[in-house]
Amino acid sequence: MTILANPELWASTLSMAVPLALPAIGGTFSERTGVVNIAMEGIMLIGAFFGVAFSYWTGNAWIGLLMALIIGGLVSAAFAWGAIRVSADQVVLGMAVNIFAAGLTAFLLDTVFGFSGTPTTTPKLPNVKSIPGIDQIPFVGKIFENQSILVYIMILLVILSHWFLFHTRLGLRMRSVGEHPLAADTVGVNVWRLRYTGVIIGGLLSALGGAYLSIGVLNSFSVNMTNGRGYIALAAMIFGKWTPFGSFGAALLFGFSTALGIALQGQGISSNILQMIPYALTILALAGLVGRSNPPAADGIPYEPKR
Amino acid sequence: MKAFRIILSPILASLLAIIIGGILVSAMGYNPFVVYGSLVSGAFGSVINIGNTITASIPLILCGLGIAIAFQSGLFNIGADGQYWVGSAAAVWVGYHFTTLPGWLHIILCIIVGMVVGALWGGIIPGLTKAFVGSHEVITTMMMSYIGILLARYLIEGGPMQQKGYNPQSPPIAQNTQLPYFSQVLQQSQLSLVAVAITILAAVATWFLLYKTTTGYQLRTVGLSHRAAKYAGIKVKLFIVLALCLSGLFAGLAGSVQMLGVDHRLLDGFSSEYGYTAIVVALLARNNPFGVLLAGLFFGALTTGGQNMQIVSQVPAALTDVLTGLIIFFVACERIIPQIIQWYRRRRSLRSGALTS
Amino acid sequence: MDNFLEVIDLKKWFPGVKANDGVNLSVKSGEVHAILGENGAGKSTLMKMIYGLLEPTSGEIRLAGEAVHFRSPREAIQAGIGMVHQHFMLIPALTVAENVVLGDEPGGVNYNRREAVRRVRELSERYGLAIDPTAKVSQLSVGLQQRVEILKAFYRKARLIILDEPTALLTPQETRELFTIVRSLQAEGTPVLFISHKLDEVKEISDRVTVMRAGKTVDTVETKDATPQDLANMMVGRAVVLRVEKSEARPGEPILQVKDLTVRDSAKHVRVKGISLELRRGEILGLAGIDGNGQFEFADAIAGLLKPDSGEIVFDGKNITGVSPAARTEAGIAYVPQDRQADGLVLNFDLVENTILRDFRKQPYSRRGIIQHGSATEYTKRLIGEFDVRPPDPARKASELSGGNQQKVILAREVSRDPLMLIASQPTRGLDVGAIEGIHRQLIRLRDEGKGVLLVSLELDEILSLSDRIAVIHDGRIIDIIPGEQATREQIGLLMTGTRTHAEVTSS
Amino acid sequence: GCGASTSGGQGNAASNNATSGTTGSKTGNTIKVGLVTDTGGLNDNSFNHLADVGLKNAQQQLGVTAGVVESKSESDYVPNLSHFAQSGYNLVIAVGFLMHDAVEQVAQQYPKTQFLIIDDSITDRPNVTCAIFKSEQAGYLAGAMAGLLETGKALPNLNSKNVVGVIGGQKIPPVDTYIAGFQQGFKKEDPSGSVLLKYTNSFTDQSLGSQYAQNEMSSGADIIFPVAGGCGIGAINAVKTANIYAIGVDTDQKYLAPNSVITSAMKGVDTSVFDTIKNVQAGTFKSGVQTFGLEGNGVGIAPSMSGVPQDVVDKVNQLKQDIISGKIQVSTTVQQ
Ligand SMILES: Nc1ncnc2c1ncn2[C@@H]1O[C@H](COP(=O)(O)OP(=O)(O)OP(=O)(O)O)[C@@H](O)[C@H]1O
Ligand SMILES: Nc1ncnc2c1ncn2[C@@H]1O[C@H](COP(=O)(O)OP(=O)(O)OP(=O)(O)O)[C@@H](O)[C@H]1O
Ligand SMILES: [Mg+2]
Ligand SMILES: [Mg+2]
Repeated sequence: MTILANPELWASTLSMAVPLALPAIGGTFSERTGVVNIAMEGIMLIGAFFGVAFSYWTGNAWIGLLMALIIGGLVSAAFAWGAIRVSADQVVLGMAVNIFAAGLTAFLLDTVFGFSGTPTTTPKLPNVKSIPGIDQIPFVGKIFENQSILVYIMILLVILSHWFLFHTRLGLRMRSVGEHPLAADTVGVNVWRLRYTGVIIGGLLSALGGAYLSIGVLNSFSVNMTNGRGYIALAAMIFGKWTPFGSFGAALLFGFSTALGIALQGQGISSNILQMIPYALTILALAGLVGRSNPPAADGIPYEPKR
Repeated sequence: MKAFRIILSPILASLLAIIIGGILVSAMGYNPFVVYGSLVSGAFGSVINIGNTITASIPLILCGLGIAIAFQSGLFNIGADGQYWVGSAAAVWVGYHFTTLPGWLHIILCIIVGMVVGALWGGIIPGLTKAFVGSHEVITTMMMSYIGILLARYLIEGGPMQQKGYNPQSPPIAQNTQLPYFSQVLQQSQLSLVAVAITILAAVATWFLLYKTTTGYQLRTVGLSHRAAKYAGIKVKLFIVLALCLSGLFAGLAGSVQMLGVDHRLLDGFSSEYGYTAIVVALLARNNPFGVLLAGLFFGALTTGGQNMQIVSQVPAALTDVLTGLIIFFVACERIIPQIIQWYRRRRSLRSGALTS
Repeated sequence: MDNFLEVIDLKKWFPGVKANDGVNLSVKSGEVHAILGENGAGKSTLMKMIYGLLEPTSGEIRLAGEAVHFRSPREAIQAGIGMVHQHFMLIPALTVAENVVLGDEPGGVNYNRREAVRRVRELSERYGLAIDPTAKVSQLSVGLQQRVEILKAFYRKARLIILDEPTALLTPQETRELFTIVRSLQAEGTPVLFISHKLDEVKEISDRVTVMRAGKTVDTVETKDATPQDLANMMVGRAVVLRVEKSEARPGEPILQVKDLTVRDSAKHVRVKGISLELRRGEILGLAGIDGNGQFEFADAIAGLLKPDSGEIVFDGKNITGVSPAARTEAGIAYVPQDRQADGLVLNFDLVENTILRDFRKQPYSRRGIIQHGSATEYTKRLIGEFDVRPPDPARKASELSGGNQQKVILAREVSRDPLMLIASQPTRGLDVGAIEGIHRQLIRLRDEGKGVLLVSLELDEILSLSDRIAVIHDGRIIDIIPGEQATREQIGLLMTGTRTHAEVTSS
Repeated sequence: GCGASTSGGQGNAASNNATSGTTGSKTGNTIKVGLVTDTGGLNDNSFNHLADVGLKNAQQQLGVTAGVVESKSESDYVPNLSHFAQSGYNLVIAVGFLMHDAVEQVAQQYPKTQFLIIDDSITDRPNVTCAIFKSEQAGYLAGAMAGLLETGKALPNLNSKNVVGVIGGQKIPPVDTYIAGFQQGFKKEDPSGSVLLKYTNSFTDQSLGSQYAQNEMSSGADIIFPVAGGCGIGAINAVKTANIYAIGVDTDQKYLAPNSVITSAMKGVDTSVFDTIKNVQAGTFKSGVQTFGLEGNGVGIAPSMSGVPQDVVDKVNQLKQDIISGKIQVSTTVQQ
């Protein structure tokens, strides 16, 4: 109970949810248009690396962030080309991107910056010390104290993504393309263009999630620093039933249970056992509360009408 | 055209990847011929290297077969890693107990226990929750995989399987449960013909199961349409559980064979990522069991060749990943080759058409 | 500029199939032009080329005198073409309104949901196709889905409307409404291409008819100059029997007894509300009703695909209420499900695998758990021959067959299983007259062999011409059961709306 | 850092522990040395990296030919070791105890090749030498310094809770020896203080390391000792942001946060590699276990941050002498 009363636990929950929620929502965009996206892990790494690299080179973390988005977007465009234009197997392509990105970022880190990585003087994105109003609320104020600005951007993006997918014309068309591309095509919707859009938005959000790790929380990169978050994000996306709010909720659950696992350590129980908590809790929540989650009907199926 | 698609275009696609990779590698200041030469010679350059390639491909093939069965049944088993490791742990545990058993019986027992534990790990929770609650198997198999790896790690980091002493590792399995190598050369590449036989047998068995038995027919029907399966009188839930069990069974088999044939004990490391690579193996093979053999060998060759590439041409390990990623990307995109050819033909015929008219 | 649409020597070749092989067609402004042809004759293929969904192999399409080369439906839509697709192009996860307005939604960046609903409601009222714009399409019966598909085509003002079998799932009343719309379009000068297998509909609505056979246009005639028999003969290329000949029924012992059956559908709505019914050996019992009144759930429950809430099903003297679908199949129940693509076939399986779908456990298709591919292929070839499945290739995937031929495969499988009873839901939906003739003959043959046949159909004519007795279902209840030969169209039609006639009609 | 002072004097440690004679190796400048990392890879910010540093130094200063391969999985160890042996490398270096079995096997197959294994002991092969580090001694000094600073409140921003935090990468000997020593040293100087101990089970996840640090800080820890490779870098980053203190590991990590890293517990993997290469080159390769401790600077702590009071430094130096002289024995067992 004292553990739960510690605001640090909740601050940690929020902070750890960011690099899961962003790629999970990114994946939601991609899969809502019908492209299975397992490349989140790789694109996060790309975002993380180029974010911090450009932050160092330009001395401005915001430019770093921008470059992370641009390069992450380019890589996801390549993925999209393979998945949409060539109708290649989307899972294989995604794994290819992951392997490629892991190699590329490690290679560049070692050759450009050396094994000790980017210098410690590299700028990071600012933290928001406190939000007037919120900082007055006793417990909650502590949670939001000194979080990265990307935490707030994420919250904004969750809402924006929901609005975009479910309340705009483009969102409606994107969803239709992921459900039944032929039907969408027969009413004049440009299936390929929307799929490109979905995948690239997905790439941007994944890259943003990666950049959060390297220039949001820290100001450095280490090889494989995403540590499987892209895959967890995939799970969070499914857990959240392919919706932004759902993905965010699942990311919070993961963040919370990871934080709980950390907090419970040091009392004689093996860390290996305690680190099972997030995974076990997810299965329990999935089986007990969430139940069936059905993907968009055309998810993963290339659209190639024989004309 | 069909034969062309199946054989030639992946080769051409790999070539394309190799050319692009070569340009990249030269841009980084390495000699692409040396780099690729070392990749190929590392994978196939000597009997030992070929042995290494096969050794590296065996766990990928076995996991890949399991994943292919799941895919054919309409399920995505993303957690073969965990199934592999719990299967490994179980096989090793049996391997250093029951030492009074005759060697061959002990080996069979290890393998069976490894398979059963893998099957239960992959099948019970993911299978039952999928069948009865509809929980998505990508999440449950992934979560169970993480739990399985943590469990295996716990077992040797202070848990009941840790060998007395300094290092976190299990005791070695009994001498006579180690799969025999038969020859010096094979030993150097840690390649047991028994493991090879098991792998080939597993591929044949998978093919037979999927395409020749009513069980396989039912699995595939469930994979293509739950409604039609129900109409056909197939117990859909049962076959969902069965498919995930079978999938885990093969991952457990992979772990057992690896432990008995190569590792001989549970070591701290757990970094193999067989699960993810095997997904690519299964999909590149279009979930065809014999295709899985080939794709597995392809990845085995990339692994051993990649290691050799580092040694011979001094390319950093990370660059081998870059090349591997490129090659997989283009092999996946092999369909672009006939498209390019077609486009070229059409352009040419258009041009000649324009000339004649 | 008399001909609004002209098709000149159009060809479309698929690998191994010449779906269109020299099609010529001209459609005048303001005319309703019907296309007739057997299943697989190439009608839909032709329409898809006009709509930009398929690109012709060769030949020309002219619209208002100008040659057009549509590379996508988007371009066809821009050129003013609207189409009702034979296989619905609906998105089940979206609402009716979303489906209708998709591609031309009201609103700016925002999707204006309220306006969309308003427009669709107005449209459905104007055309007399009542529908709830806020309902999810996945929850609609196929009949209602057909209305949505039609509304979609009329949502955008089109210069040419293509209707590919729009009436296959409509009630007679709805067909009336549709024809009213078609006439008003005609009055505005909009040409309509109309495809149907129902000759009386073609007679009623069209000005001219073009008949297709095996990918070629055979002839174009003025509708008023041709009798239905003429048209049928033209399309099949031989004389067709339009009326079903059948002998006197000799009903025997009951084969199926249903008592107080209550069934919910998969969305948990109660659809069957306490039905009791008896089917005898050697009779065809027709179950007539408007779509959505529980007839298909009733059939599913007998076949074991839906678990009844309460009630009892006795088959061949044994209580099978709790028995698995497999055991029911084993006991001799054959079933032609309503949704052939979702239930009846595995589209990605070849014809051999589809033929053994229900009997793969049995010899000679399998032995001790091993599939006997040889004898299965043998058997499939035989059925393909007997039921005239085209193309006659057992290795072809079911998805590559035309809808009519898919249906033939299912019927062939179910009828040839030598069942004690056949439940046939919509067995001739979308079939051409020749094929219908064949299937009706099979149903009568089964009956004459002493089997029980439960015919569930939305086609009143089919029910009337085949049934020995007719049960009318309304709102999950049997309103009445009347002998087949005494029944009239009007009487059944009235009963179907839930209006019980007076005591003069005695239930048997 | 430690890597710079490559000419460490382990001479006596090495000769003390030599159990068998030299095997016939070519002397001269032309020797070839192969390095096989464990699955952590060269950028583990820990011993793989340090071994590589030692090899690079030898390459420059001794002119040896060097080859490096990073192992992708456990199954790569044997092929990689064999590959160097087979291609006529004179010395093959295996980094990490995980390669124990692999070295045993390959060393037997290639008796003419010499092997060095880091962090493990293999005593029954005439062509294998092992480098074992008494990291617990370095950990002890670091812990003692932390304890002294806590009791004396000798640095700004130290709170009154007397809590320090340790973050382990994984429960394995190379990590736990540091931690065991740290706990003993801290308890010696601050018996009433407490040491938090958590494991991240990752050596790469910087952001996770940062979260662990946050968590320990929220429990009052104001000196954090991460023993977690790259993951620990994240912890130091968090410590820096919070304006409190950290102790580096393996190498002098002061460069990460000059105002926060009090000192670093170091391990001379680079030195041991360099010296072994030198021995092989000189034809004086010794098989058996070589132990590297405080004596001879096989392990040690880095010069402390400015601001640490001289008396603390002196006290720590005294403890160092006590350990070298055997007055203090440091255990390798972690207290949970
Ligand atoms: N077979 C294909 N697979 C994937 N992408 C395609 C394919 N064909 C075209 N595209 C891409 O899709 C996008 C749109 O193509 P298309 O030509 O259908 O639209 P368009 O001409 O831009 O029409 P409009 O402007 O009306 O939307 C282009 O970027 C094109 O490169
Ligand atoms: N995409 C396709 N690939 C291969 N063959 C096809 C394809 N589409 C249609 N066909 C074949 O072309 C022929 C014509 O099919 P089409 O759907 O045009 O027939 P139809 O006249 O509309 O029949 P129905 O009355 O059953 O709807 C059939 O033999 C069909 O199997
Ligand atoms: Mg048609
Ligand atoms: Mg058709």
